[in-house]
Amino acid sequence: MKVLYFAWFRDRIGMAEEEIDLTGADKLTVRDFIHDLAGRGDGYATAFEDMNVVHVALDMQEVDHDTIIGGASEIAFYPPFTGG
Amino acid sequence: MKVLYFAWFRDRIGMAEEEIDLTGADKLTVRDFIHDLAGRGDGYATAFEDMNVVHVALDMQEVDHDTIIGGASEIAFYPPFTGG
Amino acid sequence: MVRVQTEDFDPGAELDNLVAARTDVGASVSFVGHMRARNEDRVVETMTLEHYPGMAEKALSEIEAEAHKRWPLQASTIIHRVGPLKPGDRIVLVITASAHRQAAFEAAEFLMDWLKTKAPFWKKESGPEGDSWVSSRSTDEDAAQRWTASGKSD
Amino acid sequence: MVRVQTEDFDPGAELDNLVAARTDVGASVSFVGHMRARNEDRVVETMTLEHYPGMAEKALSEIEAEAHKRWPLQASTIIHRVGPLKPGDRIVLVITASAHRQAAFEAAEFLMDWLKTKAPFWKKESGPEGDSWVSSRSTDEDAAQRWTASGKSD
Repeated sequence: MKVLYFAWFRDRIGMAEEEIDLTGADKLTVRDFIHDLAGRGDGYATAFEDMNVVHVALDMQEVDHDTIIGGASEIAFYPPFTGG
Repeated sequence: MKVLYFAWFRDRIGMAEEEIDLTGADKLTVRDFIHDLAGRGDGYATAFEDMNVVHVALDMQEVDHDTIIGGASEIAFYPPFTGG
Repeated sequence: MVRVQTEDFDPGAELDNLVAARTDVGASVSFVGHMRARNEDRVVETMTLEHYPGMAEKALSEIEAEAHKRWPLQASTIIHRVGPLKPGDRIVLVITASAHRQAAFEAAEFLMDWLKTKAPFWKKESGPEGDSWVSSRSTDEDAAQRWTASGKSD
Repeated sequence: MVRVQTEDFDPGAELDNLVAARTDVGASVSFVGHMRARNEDRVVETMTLEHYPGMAEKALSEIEAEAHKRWPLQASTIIHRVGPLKPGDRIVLVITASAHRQAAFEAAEFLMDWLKTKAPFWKKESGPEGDSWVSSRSTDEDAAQRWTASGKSD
């Protein structure tokens, strides 16, 4: 699955996107996946330390942390929007 | 005093402005003056038949019918505003 | 800045004039009133805007000053055309500039509401059924009223 | 019409594009967001707008469609710039066109409120004290909330 990081997620993790092989995505929630990611290193841990500001989109549709990843081909992590 | 007529006041009275000599303006209300004008002919009578839509400005300041004309040098009659 | 004129105006150029070389404006709202070919069920071929010269400019300046008293505006523009207009023509322009969008939006709405009910302009419509002076609308009165007493701005 | 672009836009030309050759538009509201040299107490030399390509356009189109569902709009435009911007630069443009002014004003406010909270754009400010990502504002959340449930539009 393609994993995208925006704004300070990208800064902290140190890359804009990566490819991660997911197994059991039909049972894995966004929250489970965040826990897996947070264990990948210091940058990830810092990026995901405050779950209140971790926003997630599956295939460009915003979802909450309880959503099952399922067949999504792209997941994106980003802080609250500040455009306009 | 310079008397101005706008919109359908001008159409009904048949002129945009006229000069009228006022005596006793320090005691004359706008309402009194309207009654005088209404007696000047059919056009005037038609223009002033519905007092609810007779709006008045003295020296470019909107006033109500009870206002004393006093030292004003210009009086204007017009219907409700419809600009914008 | 307030202007009453027969010529057309350029909304983009007026906005540029207002905000050019400023770096304290965060939001601008430009309202343009356009002439429609139909008003309610009437076909309108020409609309003629009449005004009371002198009082019109004075009323617009007072309305503009009132907006600046109520909202933190950095600048504003009011332009009202007079004379004969055709469908599609621009009639009126209001621009408000502020640090934040809420003030800009509210002040622009306020300017339009008050301009419609407190500035000496009158519209005459001409169409296939002849000429007629436009009646004032109670909805415009209601819109103007909301800015007094317990209005939205409080 | 929705666009995300690095280039500047011309508010007057965009308004012309929207209303040209139409005679059913009576009111247009154009909102422009401008970059300020100061945000709260910080000096900002450069503001960099980042977006999620694809999702940004999708979100803006959905927000625009929602506005057309809620108000009788004849046309609308949303343009959001991305990339580095300098003080005074234009950031975002929203135009709404309707027969009457109330729909145009409300829809423009709605588009800005939702765009700020529901479209994937992020601002980074750079100044003498370094770079920092702009925090979301609770006032923007509140502004967006008023359009749901018992909002102003009901």
